[in-house]
Amino acid sequence: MENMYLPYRMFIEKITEEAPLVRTYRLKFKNPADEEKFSFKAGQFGEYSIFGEGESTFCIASSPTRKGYIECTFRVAGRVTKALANCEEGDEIGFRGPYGNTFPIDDWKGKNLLFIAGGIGLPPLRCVIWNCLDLRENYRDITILYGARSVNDLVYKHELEEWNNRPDVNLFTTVDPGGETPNWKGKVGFVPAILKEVSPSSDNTIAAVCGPPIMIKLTLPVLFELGFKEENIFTTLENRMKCGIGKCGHCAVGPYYVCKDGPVITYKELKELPQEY
Amino acid sequence: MSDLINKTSQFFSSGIIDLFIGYKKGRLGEGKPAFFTKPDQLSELIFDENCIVNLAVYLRKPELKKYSKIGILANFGTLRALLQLAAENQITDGQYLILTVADGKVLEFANLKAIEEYVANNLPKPNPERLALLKEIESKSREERWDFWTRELSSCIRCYACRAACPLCYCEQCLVECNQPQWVGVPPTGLGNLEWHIVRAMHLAGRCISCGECEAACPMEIPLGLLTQKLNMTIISNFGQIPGTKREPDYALSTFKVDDKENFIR
Amino acid sequence: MARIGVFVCHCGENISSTVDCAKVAEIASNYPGVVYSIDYKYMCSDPGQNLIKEAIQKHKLTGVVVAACSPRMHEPTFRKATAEAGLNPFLCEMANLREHCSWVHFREDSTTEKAAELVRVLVEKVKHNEELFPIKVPITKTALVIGGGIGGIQAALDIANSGHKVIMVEKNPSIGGKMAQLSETFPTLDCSQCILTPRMVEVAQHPNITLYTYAEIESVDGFIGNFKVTIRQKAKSVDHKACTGCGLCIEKCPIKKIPDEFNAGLGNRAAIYVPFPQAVPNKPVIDRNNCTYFLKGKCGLCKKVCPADAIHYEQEDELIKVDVGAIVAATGFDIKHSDFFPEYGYGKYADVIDGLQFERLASASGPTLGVLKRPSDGKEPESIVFIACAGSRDPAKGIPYCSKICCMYTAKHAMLFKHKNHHGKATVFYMDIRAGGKMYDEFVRRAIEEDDVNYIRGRVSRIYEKNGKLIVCGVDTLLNSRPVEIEADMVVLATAAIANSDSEELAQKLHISYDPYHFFSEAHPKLRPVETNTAGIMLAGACQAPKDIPDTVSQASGTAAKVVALFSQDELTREPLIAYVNNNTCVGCFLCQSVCPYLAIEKEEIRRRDGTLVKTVAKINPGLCQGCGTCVALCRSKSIDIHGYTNRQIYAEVSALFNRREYAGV
Amino acid sequence: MEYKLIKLEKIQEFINSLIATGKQVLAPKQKKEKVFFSLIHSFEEIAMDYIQTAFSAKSAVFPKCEELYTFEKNGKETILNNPQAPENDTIVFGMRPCDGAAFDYLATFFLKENPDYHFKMRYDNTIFVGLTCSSGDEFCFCSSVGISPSDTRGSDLMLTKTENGYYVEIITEKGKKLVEQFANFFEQIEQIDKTKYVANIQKRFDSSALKEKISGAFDWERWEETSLPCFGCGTCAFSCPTCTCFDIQDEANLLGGTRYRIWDTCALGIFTKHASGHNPREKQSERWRNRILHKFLYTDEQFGILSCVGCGRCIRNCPAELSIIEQVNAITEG
Repeated sequence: MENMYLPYRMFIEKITEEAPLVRTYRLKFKNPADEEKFSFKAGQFGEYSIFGEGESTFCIASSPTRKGYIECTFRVAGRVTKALANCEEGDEIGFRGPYGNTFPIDDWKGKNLLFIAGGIGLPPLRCVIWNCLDLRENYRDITILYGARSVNDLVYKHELEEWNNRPDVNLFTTVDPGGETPNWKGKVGFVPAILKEVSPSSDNTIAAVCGPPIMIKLTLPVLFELGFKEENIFTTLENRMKCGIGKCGHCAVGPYYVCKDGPVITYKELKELPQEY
Repeated sequence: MSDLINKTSQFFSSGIIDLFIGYKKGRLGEGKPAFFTKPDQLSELIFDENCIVNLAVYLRKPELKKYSKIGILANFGTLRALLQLAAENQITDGQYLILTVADGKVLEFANLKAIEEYVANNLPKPNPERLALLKEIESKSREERWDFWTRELSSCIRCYACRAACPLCYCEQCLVECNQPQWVGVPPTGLGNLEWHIVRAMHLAGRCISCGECEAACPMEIPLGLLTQKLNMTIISNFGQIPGTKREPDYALSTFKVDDKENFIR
Repeated sequence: MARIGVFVCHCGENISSTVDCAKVAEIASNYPGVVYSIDYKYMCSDPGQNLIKEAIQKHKLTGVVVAACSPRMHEPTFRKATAEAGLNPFLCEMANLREHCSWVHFREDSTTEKAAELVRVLVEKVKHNEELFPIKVPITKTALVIGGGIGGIQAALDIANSGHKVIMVEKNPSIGGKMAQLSETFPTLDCSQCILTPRMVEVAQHPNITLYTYAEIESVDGFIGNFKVTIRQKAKSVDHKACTGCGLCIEKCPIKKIPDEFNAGLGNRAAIYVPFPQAVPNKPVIDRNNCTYFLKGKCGLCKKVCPADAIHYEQEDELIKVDVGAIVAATGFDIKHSDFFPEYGYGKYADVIDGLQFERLASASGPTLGVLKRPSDGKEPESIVFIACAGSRDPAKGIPYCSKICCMYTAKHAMLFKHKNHHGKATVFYMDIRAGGKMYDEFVRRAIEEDDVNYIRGRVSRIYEKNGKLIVCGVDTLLNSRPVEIEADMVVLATAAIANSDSEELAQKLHISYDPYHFFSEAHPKLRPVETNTAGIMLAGACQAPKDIPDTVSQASGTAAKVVALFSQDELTREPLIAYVNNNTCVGCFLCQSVCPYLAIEKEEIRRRDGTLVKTVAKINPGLCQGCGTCVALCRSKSIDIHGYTNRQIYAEVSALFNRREYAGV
Repeated sequence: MEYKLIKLEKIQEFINSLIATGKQVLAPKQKKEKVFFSLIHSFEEIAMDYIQTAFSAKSAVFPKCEELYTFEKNGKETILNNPQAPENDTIVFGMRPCDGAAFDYLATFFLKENPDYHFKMRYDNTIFVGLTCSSGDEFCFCSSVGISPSDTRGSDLMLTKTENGYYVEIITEKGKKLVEQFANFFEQIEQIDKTKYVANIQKRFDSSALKEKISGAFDWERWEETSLPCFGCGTCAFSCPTCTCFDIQDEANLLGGTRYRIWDTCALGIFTKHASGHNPREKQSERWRNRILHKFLYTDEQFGILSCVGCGRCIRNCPAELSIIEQVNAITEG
């Protein structure tokens, strides 16, 4: 039997500065045997360790189709993320996972996909976006709507450009009023307003929404207006977590553990839960 | 008792208060905290020397914000806690309707100044049993004392019930929850437990109103009130400042007086 | 991502003679987070600084540790270099290898090891440093000068002449101070009042100076550039606007036997009085403690005779609030009086007087109009004994310091006596003659050689009276300690100069520090001699230490220059190393408020958008906070921290010290 | 099932032999006013007559502070080490049947899904010796949650005090092995009817009415009112035999350290507080509700078991004398 709290030892291969206090780390396994047995699916997350400081939970932001590494994107907030930000390329950190459920992308085959993200909510969707883009033939229209407070706060700037240049992706980027720069070519306005403006079809379409609570709260009515069904709207939950495997109790919402029954959840399921997330 | 119930129900009926925090009969006949929102519940209201829980601890509950005015039945410890809370800007004069019962009579305090006077006239002598216990510990050698406390504190489970029960532990972020840096180790092991209890006692030195709730709340039967009491007695004997007797700040550990002589600064 | 650069300075040989600097640099290169490490002979030199700048840019450093001398010496240098390379200057820290290591140890391996540890600690700290930006504070361009003696007058005039407003507060009814009481001044023997009074008049007439006499400082709040001062204008009982200064009231006042302060008690004055004929303002005040009207409720003669109806008994003390940007303390000094000396008769011999009394006897404006008459019987003395160091340099009397002016004024006094009475006998008992100063020693020599003053090196043990003469017993230490006894008609004690009796109280109001003798302390005895530790409060004259007129005037001008330099800017730039409050966790207990020695903690209300009050929290006034950290230590919820010395930084330093590891061989 | 008898005079020898063979014996021991499960060194320390211990013996398998692993830093490398397994068997002696049921729940919780290495390591090494309740008090309510005061659930051996000594039921293989190892203290005996030795624990609430009401109880409007006396000390959870929540914390210096899991409780405000400051359970009443629903609803939905075993500790220990019995009755009454 294994000690499931023991992390994999990983090293930071590459650091990308995404936005103020937001970084992406590309992590590789130190031990090839670990890499061998490791696999994950879109939507899952992990616990990242700085030994002596603690663990922090974030999603795996890279696609399972890209082998040999995982990526995580985090914003510096607490003790662990601060310590994480103090690492440099080549440094070792701990990683355990993957944990949680996944986006049912197999069920999405033959459907249109609409991804809506705000600010630091893009990383959890980036994983599934790349996963679907790498299996592009399985899906019909792919639309991405991404908004941030300002141009500087947009994450994955180079990838946004790449998506923008792809003929098989409809990308809409937007920044909050006042957050634009003189040469900003995207939209200006809050995500729900832009969604209304873009007005994608809900027909045979799955929507995945991730972002700050207030954005989600205001985006949902627009989606319903567009005709989206509750069971076709996916989001990921973020509760305080410690163990990641349904034991420590921190993330429990009623009988539901975000870490093992989530984090991916449809709006229909979300409505059934006690309002404690 | 009927006097108390009558008076309190008048406060309700005249709309002066919409919540009254008092006591009702507990399992062994002692008073347990009770919250009354309607006059007809007041038949259960009691007050006697066995009503020892310090009700001031409840005043920080966010659930109470919705009540427009709260009445509180204060035992002596609660009165002192209220004064100390006022001195530390946590409550204001007139914010609560404060009652106590003395010699069978219901006293309503017009303001904090009245409480100050009442407290000054009724300050009890320290409990001789406790003093004897303290003396016994003090008479031990350093090593024995160390052994005594490490043994006692090793059973601490860091539930922080002592903190939760203390009417003066109202910080939104307790030092133990401050993790940048992590001042006090969280795991309930030797050093961390020691650190926590020293910090707790230090933070109450010169502030502790000696209600004993911390020790009463400890599920592990640790005599942790002795630490607080000892430090507090040191403050009182050195600076003559008795916590919970003044409605203005009078805190030995922070006091800088203009007429302090500065001849120690070279 | 920590990318720290370590720069180890040899400081010539100051560090490298005991520390192996190259080795320290090598060890440091192995510390986690250090990406560049180098040693150099003079890091503060131009090429040294360039090393730092280039490394910052080339290695994209996020933090710099310069292991060199004291930060007091070169922190600004290296922070400037850091800033020039594009890195926030507060990401540069100094490890003080020179004072903390090389100067205090011998050359051994452990010395190098300690140096490496000092560097490691700073590396751990700098990992937690954050970018900081200087604080700007507006400046009120008005100066407050406390004290209207020559020091205050000089400072006020210099500041006022530079175009800035000055408020002068003098506690006596007239400005002029001690200098106005002097007869002649050393070493030129020119008339004190002749050179002083024009300046007093200039102060009174200067458009930029507002003068409050008979006034005291009630309270001082605020901080550099923004002080709020309350002045207590004591009731003069005379409306100075209406008063013409005719003097009729003084003439008619029935109470005339009040010992006159200006004449050091040797003359008398009335209860309504002008301290001296040249006083500024030259208008009377009523001394309520001695006035019959105020004591017994009747008399009122002055009011009856005043042609201008300027006497107002009902006048009350007035509190005047002023805003000032800088404060000059020029409150002067006092002297010990002869009753302090048991060996000299506790003041019971009328003819044993102090130096200031002698000045008044010798002064043309004094009670004897310049004729030296002894107080007891008015006889002109034939023999005077002067005793220097009366109290000064005498630890047994609690005054171990030298009063500085006595050697010179004693020589002057002896000389003045000899000039008035050529046949008189002048004897000076002295311990040492301290006549350092331009033309000072020449002056003393002149007293000895030309004016035949008898200087005896030795102390006077006792004075007693015999047949109307004072017998002065002492020893002459230059003649094998032979006892000497001298018959004198008068004895003048050069009593010690001491701080004013109310100087401690004033220092506390100003929040400035003072020495054990209650003289105000300067910020640094050599490098910041006119400033105090409280920014914006400066010193002039003998309130800092006993001083003569030239020193006082030069210090006053120096202080004025500091004030004017401060006023030359519209905003003040301060180092941001001050406390700050975390609003989220502060519970507003305000126990920090009582602990703050600089009164820098204020209340701030946190409100929701709809205006409802969430809570009241502590707020640090950035102008007042000096970054002392007392509040940080006191705050239970750790809601206060100090920029540049955060808990996290200090904790990192300390835990680095507790977790040593041999990096040498790594 | 096999049945044995251990004579009164033999029980002492039995316990002392357990200790002598190096087993860690956790048994009820008096400390001031209360009885705690403590590591004992001889039989005399055991308080055989007690109604309930202040804390359950769950720390035998789920300690208040437990090493998850240790780490050492060596330059840029980190070496991770599993914790040491306990060398000797632990015997939990004299626990009440409610606690036995609680261990049963704990085993389900920790081992059914994502089996917990650390729990298993201790659980496999622990032998549970239960003791039938011959008396109860007004806070005991095991019968209300479907547990009897002589329930053998979760025990390896079950003792019942009779006139002749302790009647021993051998429930599991583990129990059987222990008896075999110390066979000379035990006598063979036929099954007896325990009824007359078993306390009568009254029903304190109507469990079927509760089941009916509890699923919709989240929106019950009296949570706030009924929980007002709670000041959030968490003693109920810490002393609860089935509360399993924990926090993970490091204790380390620059050279290495330990990652611990330590007891935590949903009664504390910071339990659910996000780094952003958002707290899904901001008020004590919400935290109180979560605890009650967890005990009577959530684990039922999750595992089909109530996680309240009716031991009554939360009521006895509560400084404000809040009663889970009164709470449940309030819910069922509506």
